[in-house]
Formats: sequence, structure tokens, C-alpha cells
Amino acid sequence: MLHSVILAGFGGQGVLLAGQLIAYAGMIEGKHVAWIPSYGPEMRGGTAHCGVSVSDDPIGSPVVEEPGALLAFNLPSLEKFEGKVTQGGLVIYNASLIKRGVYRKDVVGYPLLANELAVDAGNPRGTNMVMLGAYLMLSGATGIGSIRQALEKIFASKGPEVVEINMKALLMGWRAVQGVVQKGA
Amino acid sequence: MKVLMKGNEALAEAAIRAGCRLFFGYPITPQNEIPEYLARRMPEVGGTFLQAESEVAAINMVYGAAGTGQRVMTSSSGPGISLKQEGISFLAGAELPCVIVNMMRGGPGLGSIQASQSDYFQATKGGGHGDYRIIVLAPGSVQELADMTVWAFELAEKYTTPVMILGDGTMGQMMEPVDLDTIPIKTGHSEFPWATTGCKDRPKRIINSLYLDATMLERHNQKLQRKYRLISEELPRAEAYHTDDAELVLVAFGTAARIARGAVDQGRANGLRLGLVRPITLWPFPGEFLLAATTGARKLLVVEMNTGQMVEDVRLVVEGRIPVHFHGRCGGMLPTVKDILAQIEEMGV
Amino acid sequence: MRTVFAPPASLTKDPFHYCPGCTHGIIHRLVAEAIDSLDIRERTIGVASVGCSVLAYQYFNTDMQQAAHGRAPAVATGIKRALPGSVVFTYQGDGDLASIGIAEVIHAAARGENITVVFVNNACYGMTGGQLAPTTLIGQTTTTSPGGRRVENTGYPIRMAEMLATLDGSAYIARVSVHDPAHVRQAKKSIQHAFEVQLAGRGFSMVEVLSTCPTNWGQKPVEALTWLKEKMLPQYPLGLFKVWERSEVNAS
Amino acid sequence: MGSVVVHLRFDEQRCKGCSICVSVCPKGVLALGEHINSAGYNPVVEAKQGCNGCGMCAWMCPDLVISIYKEMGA
Repeated sequence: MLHSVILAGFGGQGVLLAGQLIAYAGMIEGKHVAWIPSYGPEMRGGTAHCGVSVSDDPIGSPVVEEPGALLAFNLPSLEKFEGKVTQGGLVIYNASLIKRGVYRKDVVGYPLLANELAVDAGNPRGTNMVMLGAYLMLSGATGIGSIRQALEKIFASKGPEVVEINMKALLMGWRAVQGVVQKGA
Repeated sequence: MKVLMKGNEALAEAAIRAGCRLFFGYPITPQNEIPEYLARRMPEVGGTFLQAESEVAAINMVYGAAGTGQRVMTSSSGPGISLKQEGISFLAGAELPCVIVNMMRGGPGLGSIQASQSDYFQATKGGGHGDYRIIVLAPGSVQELADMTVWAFELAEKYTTPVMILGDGTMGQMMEPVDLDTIPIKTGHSEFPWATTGCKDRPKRIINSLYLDATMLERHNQKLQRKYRLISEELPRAEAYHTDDAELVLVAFGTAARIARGAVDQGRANGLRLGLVRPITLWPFPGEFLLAATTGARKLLVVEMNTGQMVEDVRLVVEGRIPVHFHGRCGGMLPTVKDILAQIEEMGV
Repeated sequence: MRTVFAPPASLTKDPFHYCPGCTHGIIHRLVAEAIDSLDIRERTIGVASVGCSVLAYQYFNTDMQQAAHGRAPAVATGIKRALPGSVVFTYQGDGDLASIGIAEVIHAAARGENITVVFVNNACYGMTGGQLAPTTLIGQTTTTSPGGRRVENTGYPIRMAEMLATLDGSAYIARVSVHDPAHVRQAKKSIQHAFEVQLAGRGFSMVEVLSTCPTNWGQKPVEALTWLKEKMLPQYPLGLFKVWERSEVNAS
Repeated sequence: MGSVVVHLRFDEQRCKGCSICVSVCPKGVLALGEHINSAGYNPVVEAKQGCNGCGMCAWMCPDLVISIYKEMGA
């Protein structure tokens, strides 16, 4: 089983960190993982994206050409990557900033008011965690417990409060799409 | 314990563990995390990090430091490695150990900053002026980047020669789990009978590659060639994957080999008898290994992130006994499993 | 019997390969005498460059490393960073230092690299047959400026000592000459002082030594000394351009 | 007060006959010899008495040909 995902947004939205958390959690679960960022002048333009693979088998190219899922944090990211998602894949997009739906009919789109949910979670900068929570709920790429362990490792120097506040935002996203699924079912 | 690290950072940390306390470099994408990491780490371990005024200066600082017998490293990418060729030739000529990292990007010229394997010829055929070779290692994962850095320092000292780690932008930028605890920590450095350390209680030593007398230079060159023959006998290394019953064997290194492995898996799932040979040393090229692993194969397909470079060495090795095909992407584009399998279908297994 | 003058211990017995009357030999001797006086031969590592002095590694009786054209200050940086307790000097000509290697020497000075550069300026490329150098005088005939150096074509001579003295990292910059015994004595003092600056850890030191090239200037050795005095001194005034005094260290 | 005897020693095989030493000698005691050394040059010789050991020749010799010693005479 291979989970491949592209996370894309503008600088400061924490897309690279959210991607690393998936890879870290996958590693904790004993899976093969790879994470690769966009780099160079592309970053200077204020956009950032990364690709993550979590798999039971060794990972070939770490570059995610046809992701099973896309987390689009802003409109340019949705426009750039929507066409690359595999048939039947997930497109989770930040509806706080993106005022349109998904054009493709062969993927499943999930709008998420990530900014508002982050504010509700008491963590206005936690949109990346909201989006990540939604992705984990919908894909099952890694468990929530291993994401917590990954957060504890990455934020070891910042203390347990930082872990908690991020987990809270993550669960906001998780529950938000859980509701959507139930409604659709 | 496994941690998630970028290839460039794992390599840099491995160099510290291997006892490297001297780094001279110049910024260029996609290897910047190496100097950035060492700029932080070197002062913590009492080492030297120096950003030189150019790649030319950096490699010559390496040349000076290597002369003292201490472990020293530089890193760069295509355009910078081209500038370093003068110094690499001097290091090879004066027989000094050092480690040079090339995180390849697309060329020629300024090219791009995306991953490529277009410096294979430059790395394996000499690169600079004169009749010399350097050892070239091709890592295939972040763990190998770290392990090969340690190995590179050992080989450099064993054979008193520069060793190049030939990675690419993808390899340097990607994060993968890596276990660095398995690398023994080396401190201090070895004593060498050629190192310039001040001539207290011994005759003076000279580090040099100038031999104005033709007979002397020929003798020096023959000595180098004897060393290169020894390396060619002792060192070649490669990895075989499902070659035992393979009718078609893919040959690829580094990032391309990871993709080729995916093609082997998917092809086998579809009933195709595919295998893979992955050269780990690019110079010396593992020719005998390749021959042994492909005795039953009817076709070879070389996959590279360039327009066809290693394929020439593969053809030299098989000497026309097996048809050798080529699949390449270049300019920073990566081959895909789908495209490789499409070409295999076209070729017929 | 008292010795008034004998060769220094920091030179090997090898005869110099330089042309008759070439003042490289004098400058080699002065460097070696400075090393002897300071008793630092056993911890000195010299860097030979490319040009006439390419074989300097044979002559200095210290550990030596031969560098690529222009790169001696970078090589010296590598050595000094690896062995901070050593004394490191480069010996470079004007083509090597002021043309192809100008970046390396400027940056070594700007970093305050604690090395000593002996810069031999004879206003031409000697080894390759007397071509135009960055330090060739205006109007001076060379094999690549057969009608004399013209400003419209190749610009102006570079005054390296003045230029490097502007950098905060340089601690001692002097220009001396070897065209007569009195100036040779002054040159020796300067070179020794440059090494002392390094020993005190003050940073980059360079002594530019005006030198002759009788062969490529097409002059007899004695005439060449006169030409140096009359033609080169006006373009390249002698003196101290950056001075470090011992008292500065004591005061700090 | 005893007289001082100055001894000049020439490492003749190193001499290239450039005659810089001849030109700087204040007493004019040096000259190039008639014979030829192994390198093919007419090497410097002490042509006249009167050296006072001032050392200028040795200071200016580019090839370390000249060594100077002083002996206190009777």
C-alpha cells in the first residue's frame, strides 16, 4: 500500500512541516517514507510544496508525480496540482481562501474552512494541522498516535503545550471531514 | 535510532562522525544544506567551516588542508564542480585524500537546479586535465549518503586519492529515515608519511604534481596507473535485484535506480521477467559484476537521468554480446515507471 | 674565524634555476634568513606558485606544497586552518598574484588570513617569455605589448600593496626593492616583520618586492637594477602601507 | 690592535657570472674570471687585495656564491 500526497501553499502556511509530520509518523510506524520539497527560486516566489510517500514497500522516486492526494492551501496550489492527482484521489482544499470547487469529476474534493477551524482551535497559525487532520481521517496514511509522537520529537525543545495546541487543531480538521463523510454516506 | 533527515544534512553529519573537521565550500543549489549544516556543526566540534570566495578557491583550500593529512571535504553542484576540476586534477596528481560531493543538477551551462545525472562523464572519465581517475560513489538513499560519506573518507586515505560522492538534487533534498548511530565516531586524524606538518625531527616534505622531466612524469603516471588498476581490482561494487531469472535487466544508478526498481516490481507483477543491476561504484565501473549478473539476459536497458552516458560503459562491458537499449530523461526531468514499462513493451522482452 | 656571511639553513643546497642576475635568488635568501632568525623552520610550510618560482619548493628547506596558478593564498588558507600553529607563507609572482590569482589574494587579505605573502613584482610574466603582466608599466615593451603597453588597450598597472592595504583584514603591507644593498637590507627587515605579524596572530601580511627580469627586459643584470630604480620606483613607491606595531598587541 | 684578515669563499659552480657583485663592491676587488665553470659561465674571482668584508657583494648575489669570514690577525 502506497500513500502519496502533495501539500502545497504559500510560505508561512507550514506545508513543509505538515508533510514532514506525515513522513515522521510513517517512519515511527515502521513504514518506508520519503519527503521532498520544492527548492530554489520557486521558493522565492512565496509558494512552497512538498511530496510525501508512505509505503509498505521501498520507495522508488521520492518525487511525487501523480499524488493520491492533494492538500491545496491556496488557489494557485489547487490550479497547479489539481490535474496531477490520480483518478479517484483526494483533493482537500482550504475553502477559507479558495472560493471555487474542484473542477475534475474523477477526484473527490473536500472543502475545509481551515483558517476558521484553526481559530476555533485557539491556534490561528494551525491551518496546516487542520488540513493534515482532515487528510489523515480520509486517507488513513498514518495513525493519529504516531503523529503525536512525531510532534513530540519535532517540538521537543518547545515543550508539551506546543504539542497539545497542534494536536487540538489537527483533531478539528479530523472531525470536520468525519462529519462530511457521514453526511455523504 | 532512526531519524528523518535530508540527504544533504545526513551526509554532513556523517562527515563529522567520520572525523572531518575541515570544510571549504561555496553556495550553489541543490547542495546548500551541506555548508549550512556544517556552518552550525563545525564550531561545536572544534572544526573549521569556511565559505570561500569561489569554488576554485574552495577546492584549493581543500588541496592545502589535505596536504596536512587531515580529513577535509567540499561540496558543490555541476557549475561549481566544473570550476573545481583544476584543483581535483592537482589533488589526484599530488595523490592527496579528500572527499568531494557533487549533488548533480541539469546542465550544460547554468542549466537548472533540478536533479540530473548529467555529470557522469565528467566524474568518471577524469574531469580535469591529465591522465587520472577519481573514485566515484553513487548513493541510492539517504542512509547510503551517510554511510558512503564515511566509506569515502576511508577509501580516500587508503588509496590517497580524491573520492567523489555523486548524488543528485533529489537525493540531497529528500528526507528519509536514517540511522547515524551505526557510524562510529572518529576523532583525531591518522599520521601519514607524506603530510606537510612542519619538518621537526625529519627531512622536509614536498607536496607536488610537477615533473618537468618527461621520464619522471611518465614514471609518476605509471605509478598512478598501477594504483588505479589495484582500485579496479579491489573496489568495484554493485547490487543485483531479481537478476537470477531475468530476461531483461535494467542498469541504473542513484535516483534512476530507485525508479528502475519500481519498474522491475511492477513489471514482475505483470508477469515480465525483469531484473536490475545498480552500480554503486561508478569508477571503477563494476563490469565483471554486470557480466555475471546478466549471463541469462537477452536484453539490457540502461536508465539514466541524462541523454546517455553510463550506457557507453555498459556497452564496453558487454562488447556487443547483448543488445543494450537506453531510456533517459534529462534537464531535471525524472524517468517514470510508466514510461520505462512502455519502452520495455515496445522493445519486447 | 667569524662568519660575516653564509647561506641560511632554511635554503637547501640546490642551485637556483633562475637566469643570471635574476633577483629571485636574493628574495629567496631573504625569506630563508627571516625564517632562520625567527627559528621557525621546523613549523613553516611554504606554498610555491606558478611562474618562474614554480620550483621554489626545491629551494626552501621547509615543508612545501606546490599550488595551481594563482591559488597559493587559498592553498595556504587550507594549510593554516588545518594547522593553526604552523607558519605559512606563499611565494608568488605578479602574473600569479595580480592577474589570475587576484581574487584569492584579496579574499585572503579580507579574511585577515594569518599567512604571509611574498609578492615578487618584476612587471612581466617571466616563465612564459616576458608577456604583459597586470604590473607592466605604461609604455613598457613586452612580447604581448610589442609597441609598449597602451592604456587604451590594457589599462593601467595595478598597485597591489596600496589596494590590499585598504582592507581591514590586512595587518602588514609593505613594498620594498632589492636593487641595491641598502634596499636589500630594508627588504629583509620587512619580510621578517611580516612573519612576526603572523606569529603574533595579527592577520594577513604581504611584502611586495620589486624585482628584475634581465632576460625578458632585454638588459644586462646590472642595467636591470638601474632600470628598476629609475622606472619602477616612480610607479611603485616603496614604503609601509599598513603597519602593525608590536605595541598594539601589548596595549590590547 | 691586531689586523683583520677577511676570507672570501666562492661556491664557484653556483656562479652565473651576472657581475652584480662586481658592480657593487666599493673597493673594486672583484672581477669575472677568465675560466669557465661547469655551468658555462665566467665565475667571479677576487682579483685584487683590499676586501674589508663589508658584505655588499654577498648581499646582492642572487645565487649564494659568496661566503665571508673574518679572522683576527696577529
